[in-house]
Parts: sequence; C-alpha cells; structure tokens
Amino acid sequence: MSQADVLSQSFELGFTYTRSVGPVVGRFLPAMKQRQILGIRGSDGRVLVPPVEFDPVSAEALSEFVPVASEGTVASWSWVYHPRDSHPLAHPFAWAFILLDGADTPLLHCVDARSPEVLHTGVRVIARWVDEPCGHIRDIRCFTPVPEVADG
Amino acid sequence: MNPVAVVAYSQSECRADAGAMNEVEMIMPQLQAVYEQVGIDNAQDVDFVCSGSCDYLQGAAFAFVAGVDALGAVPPICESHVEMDAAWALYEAILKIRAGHAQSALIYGFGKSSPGELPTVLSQQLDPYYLAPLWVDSIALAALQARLMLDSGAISERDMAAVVSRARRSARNNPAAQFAGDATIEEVLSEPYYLSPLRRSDCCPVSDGASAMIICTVDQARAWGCPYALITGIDHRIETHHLTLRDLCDSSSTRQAAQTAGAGEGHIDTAELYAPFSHQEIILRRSLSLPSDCIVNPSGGVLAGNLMMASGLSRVGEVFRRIVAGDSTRGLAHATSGPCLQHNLVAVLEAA
Amino acid sequence: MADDIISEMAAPIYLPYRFTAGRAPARFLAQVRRGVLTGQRCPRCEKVYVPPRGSCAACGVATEEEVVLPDKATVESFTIVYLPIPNNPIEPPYIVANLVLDGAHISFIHLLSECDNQTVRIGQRVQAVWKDPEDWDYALDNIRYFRPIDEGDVPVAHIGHLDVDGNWEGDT
Amino acid sequence: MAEQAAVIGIGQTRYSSKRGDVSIAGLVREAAQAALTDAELTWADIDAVVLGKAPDMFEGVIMPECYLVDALGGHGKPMLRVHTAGSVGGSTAVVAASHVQSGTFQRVLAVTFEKQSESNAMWALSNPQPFSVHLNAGAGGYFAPIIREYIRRSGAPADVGIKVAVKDRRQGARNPLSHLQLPDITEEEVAQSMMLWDPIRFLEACPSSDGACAMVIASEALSKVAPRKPAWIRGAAMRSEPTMYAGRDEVDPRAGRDCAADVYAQAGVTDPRRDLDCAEVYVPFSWYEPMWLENLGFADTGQGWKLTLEGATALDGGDIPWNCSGGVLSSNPIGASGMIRFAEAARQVRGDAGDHQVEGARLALGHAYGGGAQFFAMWIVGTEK
Repeated sequence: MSQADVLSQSFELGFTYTRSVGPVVGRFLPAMKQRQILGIRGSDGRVLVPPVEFDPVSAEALSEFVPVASEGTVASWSWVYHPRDSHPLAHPFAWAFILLDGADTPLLHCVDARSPEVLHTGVRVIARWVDEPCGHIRDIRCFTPVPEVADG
Repeated sequence: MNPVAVVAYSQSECRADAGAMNEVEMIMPQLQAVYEQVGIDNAQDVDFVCSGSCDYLQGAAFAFVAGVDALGAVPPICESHVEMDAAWALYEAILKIRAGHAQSALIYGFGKSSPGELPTVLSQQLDPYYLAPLWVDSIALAALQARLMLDSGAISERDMAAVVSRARRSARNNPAAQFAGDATIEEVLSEPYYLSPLRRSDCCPVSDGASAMIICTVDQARAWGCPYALITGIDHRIETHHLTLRDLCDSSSTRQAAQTAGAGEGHIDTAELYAPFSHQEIILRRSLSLPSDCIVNPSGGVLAGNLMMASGLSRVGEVFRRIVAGDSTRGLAHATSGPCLQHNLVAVLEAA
Repeated sequence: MADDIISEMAAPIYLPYRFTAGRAPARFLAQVRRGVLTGQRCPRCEKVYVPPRGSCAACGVATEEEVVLPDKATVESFTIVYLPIPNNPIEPPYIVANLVLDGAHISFIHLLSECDNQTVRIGQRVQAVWKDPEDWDYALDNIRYFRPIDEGDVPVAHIGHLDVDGNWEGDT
Repeated sequence: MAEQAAVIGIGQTRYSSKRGDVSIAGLVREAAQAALTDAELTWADIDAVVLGKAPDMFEGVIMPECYLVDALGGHGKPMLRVHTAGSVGGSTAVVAASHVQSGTFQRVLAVTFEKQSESNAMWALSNPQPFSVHLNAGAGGYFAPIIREYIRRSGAPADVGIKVAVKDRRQGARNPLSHLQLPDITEEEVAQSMMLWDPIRFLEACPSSDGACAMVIASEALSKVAPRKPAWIRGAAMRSEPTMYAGRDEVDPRAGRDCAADVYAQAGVTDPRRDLDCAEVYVPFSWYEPMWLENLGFADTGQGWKLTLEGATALDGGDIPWNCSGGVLSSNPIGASGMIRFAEAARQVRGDAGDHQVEGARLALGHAYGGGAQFFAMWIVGTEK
C-alpha cells in the first residue's frame, strides 16, 4: 500500500446572500436607520422586540408596530473573554438580553463595558449607534452601561 | 404504540479531529459493527435506512450523499435522510415500522465538525435578519441561559460543577469518551470563566465520529435471535425560535414529549440526556421530573464527547446497552436540536 | 418616514474550514503527485474504482488493494460546455468528458482538448496530457486535459471493461 | 397495518425568479396558509409539521426548521426536516404520509420551499472543496453526457427535447402559478436558444425559482369529512442507489425502475400508460421526458421518444398527459419541485387543476428525483381509496 500523506488545506465557504426581508423586518430596518427601535404587539398584547412576523403561540401574522426606547435593563449577560473573528467587537465584551423600556421581551445584542465587574443583571444600558445607520441590526454598534451619575 | 425493538448499536470514539477520514470511512466501521451484532451482511438485509447529518459541519453540500456509498445500496434500497440529529432519523424509521412499511431499519448519524469553527457555524442556524448577522454563537446563547438560571436561584455554579464532575467520572467507563477523569467539584469551580458564567468544562467538546443502530419489529428481533430492548414510546416537540419569548429555565417541549412517550407510566431507572452544557442537564432533569434514584448519563453524556448529528441517536443506544446488559429495566433517552434546547425528543426504552 | 420600507439586506456569510482529505483520496493524490494513477479494487466484486473513495459503493465494503493504472482512457460520454466555469480560466466552448481509464470500471470527468469538438464521440480513445512535472501537486489537474490518440474506437458494450493494457474481449 | 391517508389541502405560492416581497418565513407561510385555507383548517388543527428543502447553502440558513417553526405554527408540535437532494419535495410528502399511515397523527402539514434568489444555485451546488477537480458547470454539465448517451442508445431524433420544451411551457402557460409564462413559444425559438451544455439548450433547461408548496395530509376518518374531495394516497415509495458505482446505468437508473415497480404494485397499476390518467414527473431538462417514460415503464426501452413525438404526453389530445402544470421546466424552486409534482397529481384527481385539468382524471403519478438521479420518490393518488 502506498504512503498516506495527510492532506489538509484551508478553504472558505463564503457567499453574500441577498435577503428579501418581507413586511415586518422591512419596517424594522428603516426605523433603525432613523435610530428608532421598533417592537410589535403579540396576540397576548405583549410588545415583542425585535418585531417577529408570526406570533409564537397563536401563529397569527402580526402587524401592530410599537416604538420602544433605545435604553433598557440587562436581563442576562455573558462575558466574552476572547472574541471570535466573526464577533461585532474585537475586544472583550458581553452578550446580553436587554429589556428595552416599553418592551415586554428582551433584545439580544452586545454590550461594550470596561470589564465584567461593571456588569450585572439589572444594569441600565443604552444603544450606541453607528455614525451612518443603513437599516441593519448592527446599526446599533453596541450597548453601553448608563453612567450611574445619569441615574441620580 | 406497538413497541419497536432495538437490536444493535455502535458508536465510534469521540475524537477531537478525525483527520484523514472521510464520511464513508467514519461510517463504515459502525455499520459493520451493527451488522455483526445482528448477524446480517449489509443494508440489503434491512427494509429501510435513514440517516442524519448536516452539510455545514464540514462545509460541503450533500454530505449525506457520500454516506450512501457506505451502504452497499446495489440493488437500490429504501432510504431517507434528515438534516437533523439521527435521533430524528430513528423517529422517521419508527413511523415506517409502525405503518407496516418496514419490519427492520438501519439508522446512522455522522458528523465531522473539526474542519469548521462549530459554535460560529451554528450561529447561522439563527433567524437570518436579527441574530445571524450578529454572529452570536451557540455557547454564548447557552451562557445567557445559564445566567438566567443562576440569577433566579434555580441553580448554583456548584450544581453545574457537580454535573461536570459526575460526567467526567462516569465517562471513565466509556471507552468512546473524549473527556474522562476524576475532577472534583472544587477543581471545576477553580477553572476560569470561558464565556461567563460558563467554564470550558461546562461545555461539551467538539467531536468527530458516527453512530449506528438497527431497530425492528419484535417478531424480527426474535427471528434474529439477538438480545434487544423495546422502545415503548417516542415523541418530539419544537418550541418557538425566539429565545427571549421562551422560558429558558424550563424545557416545556421536553416535558410534552416525555408525556406523549409515556415516560411517567413507570419508574425510570436510567436516563441519557443530550445536554451540551452542564446547566441544561439540570433543566432537563427537572422538566422530566426524574426520580432521585435515576442514574443520569452513565456514559458521561455529551460533556464527555459530542458527535453532532449522532449524539442524540447515541443517547438511545446507550440506554439500549444498559438494558441489554441488565443494568436497567426502564430507561429514558433524550435528544436535542437547535439553540438552548429548542427542539427535544424523548424515547422510553424497556427490557424485553 | 414611518412608511419607509427596506426590502432587501445583504448577508455576507463567510465561514473558514480546514479540509482534510480522506485516507483513500489522500493516497490517490500522493501518487498523482508523482504522476501515477492508482485505483482501488473491491475485494468482493473486483471492480476497480478511480479516483478511490475507500469503499465500493455497490458492495458497501472497504477497499484497500491498490491498482496502478495507465493514463489512457476511453470516452464514455461527454458534453460541450458553452458556459464559463466560475473561477476557472478555461474558455468556452470546451469539452467535459466522462472517461474510463484502462483497467478501471468507473468513469470520472476531465477536460478533453486538442480535438475537433464536432468529431468527439463515445468510444473514442484518449490519453492524458500532463503538466510539467515540476508543477505537479496533490491534484488531479496535474493532468491538464486528455487528448485523442490514434487507436480504434472501443465498441460501446466494452467501454468500462478494458484491461490495464487497453485490451477488451474480442479485440484483435 | 397502514392506515389510509389522503391529501385534503393543497397550497402553493406563485413561482418566480425572485419573490422580493417576502422573507423566507413569509414564503413558506404563504403556501402553508393556502393549504390550510383549502382544507378549511386552522393552525391548531395541525398535529405535526414536516419540512423539506434542498441544501441549506441555497439560503445560508442552517437547519432552517429552527427558524421557520413560528411561520408554520409549529410551537409545541413535532417538526421534522427532510433532505434527500432534489427528490426532497417528494420524500417530504412520503414522510408526511407515513406520519398518518403509522396511526400516530391525524393531520400533518407538509411544506417544502426554495428561495433560490437569495444566492446562486451553481455556487451552492458546487462550491469548491480542496483537492478536487471542478469542471461541473452546474447540474446541466452533469446530466448532458447522460442525455447524449440516451440519444445514442435510442437513436432518437434531435428535436425530441425541443418538442418537450415547447409542450411543457405551453402547458405551464395554462397554470397561473407557473414561473415561466410562454404561451406562444415555438420549436424554432427553442432550437435557436443558446446551447449551454450540448445537447442541452437554454430553453431546454429548467428555470431557477423562488417558491413553496404545502399539503395537509389526513387520516381516513378526517379525510372523509374534509370539505373538498380527498386525493387518496394509493401508494408511496422511495429508492436510493450510490451516486457512482461500477456498472451503474445512469440513463435508466435501477433505483427509478424499482421505485416505480414498488409504487405501481401498491396502487394495483400493471400498465402505467393505460392505468394512470396523467403524471407529474420531475423533468428538469427536456430530454428527461423520454428517458423517464422508459424508466417508469410507460414505454419500452428505447421507445420513449416516440410517445413524445406522437403527442401521447400532451395535455391536448394525449392519452397519458405528462406535466400538465408545466412541470419543472416551467417552475423550479428546487426543494419544492418534487412536492409540486405530488401536489399537482393530487389536484388532478381532485379535479381542481383549472385550465390544466385532465378531464375525468382518477389516478395520477407524482414523481421526483434528486442528486445524480440516484434518489427517487413517487406516489400515486386516486379518487378512490
């Protein structure tokens, strides 16, 4: 039997997909461009953020958009000590569930904080927008903790 | 339901990197092993074949097509495939047997996850408009779930470490395990955070490998004359994709599936739970209301080695093994799919 | 402003992988790197597969025995392609042919060139045109293409059944 | 023993090169909602959901049942994802049927889709892997040599493929959902369209479409009380063989022959041309009509092209019309294409196929194949149980 060289090679599976987004995401994105976060009213009356197309329980198509605040409270968080190449921030940061003021369900996004010591569940955070929003979930660059003094 | 018999099961070692092994080379030894347990020659000797795999693990479309090359499918065979864990291939095969369309079936699952960055790959399983563009990986989502449990007081970090410690110790008896040892709770707790509040030990490893199983009617099992266990109930349920609309500290779909599968109709002495993260084992134990004397994950579970697309099938196989060895009379196997236990399958197995 | 609608978004999805060839393909490519074509023979049905995948797909058994094959082949079928291949410099129209190497029992596809596209035919005899040996790598495109050779056509019934010397039953 | 099952609801989107007005969820929802409406049911009436599509790389959403559960009312229900390459639309229907035939469920929603406009099919089907040769310019490059071998073997005249291309597009123009609407297409136009992969011309190849198809499959008891006439599933079968093995007949694959024999036996069909009233058969390249006529036993080996030339497979005047809906040559959302065949067969026996109805159709074949024609799924549906 001939020799068995181990043959390894890197490759990239890559494509830039063009997503048509439909009527619900299609309303959320332009609002983001205006630095406005939208939720949608679910069948049970709760404001769901970000707006989902179909109610998870009743399966109804949803259509009543509700603006919510860009500021809210951390409902859960995880500190990323070693960000991956694909992550939105290159330095250590946190993923968090953020209950925005006016919303009944949290949004998942990233929080840029100096260290994990700054974070705890219940901490107030506010959206930091990119300089030129284009209508994308990443128009929010990240959330950052609201300085304590601002509360006082 | 009429019980279906499990007559054979085999799983490869869980390896961090299967290196120079393609799909066929990974699958074939497991198929040979289950053929030998039953005393058959190849897939021609069963009525139906169903497999589970995912193209994105190794980054090539149609991974399952190559899998057919391992079967000896000439003349052609009745064959199907789910782009899911092979536990769902088992489910499809059981429907075929219950419908009387097959008396026996071969099921296999395989995954070579090492070529890619699995947690990142799985981020593209999320809704493609809000979450996938953030590239939030599967470990981060589990970490957010764990934090919710810790914050609510439902668990402590010590509880999580206890799961890890027991899994490592149990895995010492499992030659296929990737991680085994006798780490104490204190040793686990002394590890630094990985994605807080998770430590690396709270997370299952990434493993390459395959597993295979043969099931059949009870009559066929008797005809083959090999030891068997009975699947007396099986069901699976999925939950909404929107993580923050679910109660992540509970697994309602697991409870639903267990009820339909009849888990509560007798004492469960053994359970193999597909919990890729330590806190998820606790969620599952509670959702299933497992009795305190139930032995959970005697194989070490997937914290000892996680074959994506095969681990769910392997949970069923591990319970089968315990029953046939006489170590269990009634066990429960669980499989999961999707982020934070979104989709769950429960099978109840009993001694014949 | 509230009625503003965005209908599309770009979703760049680029995932890095590190591919490792299976044992059988790796052995095959290691030989190709030396300019040698090797198939694997099925222990059960004795058919020779090239390129080998490590199993006989018909019998479902592992293949181990290696067979060195010549670089002559027969055209089993072909298509003339008028579309460019993405990221490939070959200019259309070009011929992609299903070729069976002498001594093998299964075809693989490769380019056919140095020929008149209109006279290419099933049963035609062809031979590999290799790259300069110093450019050889672990790749089947060490063979630039196949070209017709001056040998009589193989009757259709015998395609895929030639021995390693290019003979078939009844050949004179 | 298997329970009886029938199709009691059918829903399809219109097919087009790009459905830019909907998300992926919105696309599958449209077909599923139409199937429920057709069956006069609500989401709560569905016991389980079976989802099928071709490779995830078409849309770049991995295991999309995780995301699509909400659009399909799946929360709290069993949901299965089938993937058997291009035959998946058919396989999904077969698997959904077995959910009911096993006696486990009363009403199952089967949904298939492809949103090919999100990417590029040629890329998704043949993204380069290291150490392999990349010469297959799409599916046509794979199938063209097989068609060439068919033409050699059968001695079929060169215009058979052209005739199929015209017939299916004209029939497709009678189906308002059809992607291509070419009521006036001529043989000359097809003959003069660009040669892509000789002998396949541009107009002899299927389009690339966005679209979804859904069906509600129900138990005997519930089918009997359904508002519309049920299409009873008289037989369902799947077969696979390896992609490449020594001696494989790619022109006349044994998996296709065996699958047909199985489904005919279940449905009591002994002569498909005589016993069936019509067929919806997966013909993505025109020449596959004569090839499958032979493989499926409608004609003897080497004779299939004669049926096409005689007009036997035409909706107007043919004794065994094929692809009255326009077939894959008129609409091709890959993952759904097989289920569209199965659903259109059901529409024929329900008698609600509109302008492409075969009058008095009582028994119809739905057929799908995938990969390199090594995966097959078929069913036969009828007006009677």
